[in-house]
Amino acid sequence: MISVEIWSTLAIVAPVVGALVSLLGGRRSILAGMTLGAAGSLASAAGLYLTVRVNGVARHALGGWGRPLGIELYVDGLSVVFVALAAVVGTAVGVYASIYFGEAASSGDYSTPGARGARYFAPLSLFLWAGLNGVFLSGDLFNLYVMLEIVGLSAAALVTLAVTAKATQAGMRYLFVSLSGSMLFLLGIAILYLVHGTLSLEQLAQARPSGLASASALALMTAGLAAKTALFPLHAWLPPAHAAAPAPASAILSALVVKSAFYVVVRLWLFVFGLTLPGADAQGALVLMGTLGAGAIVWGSVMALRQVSLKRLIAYSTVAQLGYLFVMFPLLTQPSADAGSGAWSVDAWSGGMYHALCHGLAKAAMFLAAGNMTYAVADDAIESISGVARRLPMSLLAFGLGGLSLAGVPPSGGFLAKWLLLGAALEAGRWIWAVVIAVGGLLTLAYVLMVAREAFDAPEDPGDFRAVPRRMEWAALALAVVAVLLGLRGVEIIELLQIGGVGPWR
Amino acid sequence: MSTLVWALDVSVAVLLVALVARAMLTRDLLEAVVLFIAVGLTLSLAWVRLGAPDVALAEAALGAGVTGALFLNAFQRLARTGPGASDAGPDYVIDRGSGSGCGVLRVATVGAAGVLAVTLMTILVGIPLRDAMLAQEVRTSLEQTGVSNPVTGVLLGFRAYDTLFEVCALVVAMVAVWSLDRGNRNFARDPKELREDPVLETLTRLVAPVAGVLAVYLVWSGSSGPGGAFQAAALLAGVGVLLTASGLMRPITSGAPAVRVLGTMGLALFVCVGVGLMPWTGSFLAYPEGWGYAITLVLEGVLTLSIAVILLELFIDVPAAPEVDPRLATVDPTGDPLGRTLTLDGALIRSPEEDE
Amino acid sequence: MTAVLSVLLLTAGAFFFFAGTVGLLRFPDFYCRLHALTKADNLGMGMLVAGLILQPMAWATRLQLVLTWFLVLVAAATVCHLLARSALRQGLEPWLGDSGEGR
Amino acid sequence: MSSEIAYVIAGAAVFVAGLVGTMGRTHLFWKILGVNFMGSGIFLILIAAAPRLPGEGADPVPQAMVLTGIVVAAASSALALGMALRVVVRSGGPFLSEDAPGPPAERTEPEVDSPGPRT
Repeated sequence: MISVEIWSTLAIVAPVVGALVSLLGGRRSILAGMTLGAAGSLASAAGLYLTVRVNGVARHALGGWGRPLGIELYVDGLSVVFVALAAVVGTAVGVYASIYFGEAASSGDYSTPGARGARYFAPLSLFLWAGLNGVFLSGDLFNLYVMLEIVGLSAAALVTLAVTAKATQAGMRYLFVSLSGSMLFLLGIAILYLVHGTLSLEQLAQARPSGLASASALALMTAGLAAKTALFPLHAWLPPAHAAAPAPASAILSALVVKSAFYVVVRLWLFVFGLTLPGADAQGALVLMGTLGAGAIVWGSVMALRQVSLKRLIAYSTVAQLGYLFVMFPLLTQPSADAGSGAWSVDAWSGGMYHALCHGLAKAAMFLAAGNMTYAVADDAIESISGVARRLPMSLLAFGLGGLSLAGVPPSGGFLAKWLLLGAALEAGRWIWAVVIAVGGLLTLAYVLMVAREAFDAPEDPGDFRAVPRRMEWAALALAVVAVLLGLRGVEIIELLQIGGVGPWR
Repeated sequence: MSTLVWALDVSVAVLLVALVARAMLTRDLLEAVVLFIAVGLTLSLAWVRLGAPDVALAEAALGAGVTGALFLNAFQRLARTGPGASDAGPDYVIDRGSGSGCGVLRVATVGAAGVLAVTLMTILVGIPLRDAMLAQEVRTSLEQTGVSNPVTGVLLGFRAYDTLFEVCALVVAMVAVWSLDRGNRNFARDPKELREDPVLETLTRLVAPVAGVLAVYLVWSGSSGPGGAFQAAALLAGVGVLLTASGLMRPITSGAPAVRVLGTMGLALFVCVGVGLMPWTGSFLAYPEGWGYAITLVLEGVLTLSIAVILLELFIDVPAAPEVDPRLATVDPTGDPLGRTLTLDGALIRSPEEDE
Repeated sequence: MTAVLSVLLLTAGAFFFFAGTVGLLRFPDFYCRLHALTKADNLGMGMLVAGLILQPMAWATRLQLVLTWFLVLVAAATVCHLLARSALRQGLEPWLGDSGEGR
Repeated sequence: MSSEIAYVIAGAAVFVAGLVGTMGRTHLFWKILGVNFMGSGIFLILIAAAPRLPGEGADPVPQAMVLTGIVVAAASSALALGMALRVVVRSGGPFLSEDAPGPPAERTEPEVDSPGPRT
């Protein structure tokens, strides 16, 4: 019987080894490295899923030391969901990138500005992947910091792979946000260590941190992570960075990287600090997060509607959709008759996390599809994509399916997520959150249709299309289809999300 | 006596704050960079006073030394880049920006910073003193790691996983810098001119062997006393910088297979050891009973070499930004992966970079 | 006896460091300041090391102290030379008494 | 007031100074310096404030954390400096476009060719 030790090690090690292999140089080693990383991640996601389904929460004491002395990997349903998301998105993007950069790689001339992407996309994205899996599996505060740094460094480098001045500026800004966010996070870690004398998440959770010092540590960490995850109003860095990056990099950034910081927020708020537990009395903080999330939904959607550039529109859509993840927080506790303590809302929890999952898949699909369209027409303006409906039906389908899933059109995965959130809001009689959720969905539909309408227009000058390789279209479509299909097979994932140490199961 | 020591500590602390404040407020970049190095050295004094000699070594060698050298090198590149660099003197190295006409804003910023600082201090000073539980645990279990320096024990034993990814972060930074475009890599001066510098050359010939021995000693003694792979690597990288600057060694190139192999070797070996022993130990990065010391020593040796190469590589490649690359003006604004000039309808379309 | 000598040397070393620092702050031009910094401080350093060696300690530690002094000496001399030459090449005129120009 | 508290207070001040520098200065190099100082402040706090065993040096766990932090900071500074120099080369100044000082200067992009028709 292969144990959790093997699978969790595989999730961390496979991308690192893949990155090292891909650094050897040459197209074959890049392909081999990507394959290794993707295969390892997919296998480990499946293995961890089975382990957690059968045995529940699993731990891997690295080096055999165990907490508090050593570092532990901690695997519950939530970790598995995110590792699986990273595996699926990473694999699809890897396939896409091998074609996208493929021409440059096969020409063997790495000296052209853009061809650097051909050589360095694979190692950087694989290191990023390792960092992401490390974040999702980590059970140790300081280890989270190290992993987030790896994610931040490689993500910023991915943005600057598009060598334009715009991209360099955006990457630089992103690096600063990432580094200063990390510093705030690290200060929070320092304070928590000084107060509680341990770095293990589980031990901290048992200590039930409270009091001024711990609260300020949480505030500092949340501020740093909010900057990293581009929570409104700290989102200004995201649209330029995600719009200027090469298309496969944009997909990874929007789908996975911002989620990693969000994941840490969830771990801290719900798991370590247990802010939704009876008696935590943190409704104010939860509502504040929800309010920022609501602001993100409205502001991001309105800004998306006003964009003239396709990739910027999608980037603003990311800002908006991240808002839903934070709107989840106030809905997690249902107000009950006896004031102070609230009951845990399974619907809100499942809905929020399900949304993270679906958004990851759908947004990656949309960015890849947008990459195909801009590649075909050699322009990023929305008005220039007219006619892609005829030329690139598969890409447009991928974009549309992804967009509809985000908008929450049944039977997509996004629909299920929004339905659960809406249900939680209505059940608790908090109609204002319900309105925000519904309005956000309508706005999403509006900007997706705006792009689709342009795509169906007849092109002014037919014949100006570059041929888009088939596999690039298939990669986008595959992700979009998975995003929709998630709406049909929600039960397993929602059950999986209940396994673990968050909320009342602690 | 204890009052004197106390006065020393307080003056070091005050000096630190003064240096940092000055570095953040000055408009002269060279001054700020030199102050950064001074802060690093003062910090290592503070580390010694706080009973953390390992950190002091690392701070002096890495924080002040290598990072400082990196800043200086980048500064020099910047100074030679500005529009006025050739005739009217330095341009980008004096920050004239952001000041004029917003005095109210500046006062508000300083006030807010003061409030923030005082709040932070109050919170930190208010933390009640607890038992040193984890330090106690480290002391109890240190024997099992095979080393007797508790810091090395934590770094390569208990928390080896963090150290693995710390090395990984260095490799990521190196690869990321590779992925930036590079132009002229002769960072300092003309190689011909370099050879005519007998003083620097003599210094290098004198210091390099001593530093090499010292690096080996640091790795060796790291298991029982202060020292270890990172400090030794910073020292070796310093030797590399000297060798390169004095013209005794050609700048290493990122394309060279040797650099790639050496730079990634440490990480690769770390992963291999971690995974390779799993069949016997059952968990990642666990070492079999009694093998801790040997494995740690070998690992530290290879890591030292690897990290030294990475640091030297960063030192040389970071400032190697090319002069404006004319090809950049022809890059497709939509992020064409090839960065080539586009051909649509047989017509060349060259889109100069636009700003928003 | 050695204790007294040690203290005397240490005091003298501290004095030279102090003098070097005063020179750094008060001397009129770059070259003079460089001179104060490297020459006076090197002498001070030597005296400090000599004074410390006379204190009771292991021979290995004494050796380390001498080695440190030697390295600092060589490095300071080289750096002084490099800085002065670089300044001269950039056209920085030395100060030549009160009537001289070039400050 | 013991020595450790002096260092803790200095650490807090250094952190805030670095934060203000990172946020307030527009020049990229000062921003990078600021991030480094933020880190140094945290390291001081961590080692100075952690309780220690009688008769021993600082708590080894924070020492190891700080060592890791110093290395990570060096790596991030290297990447940040490299990127900053590319920003200088590509967009004419060590500033991010929104906070470039003064009125936007005339851009002197080398025009390789006259801009072609855009679709």
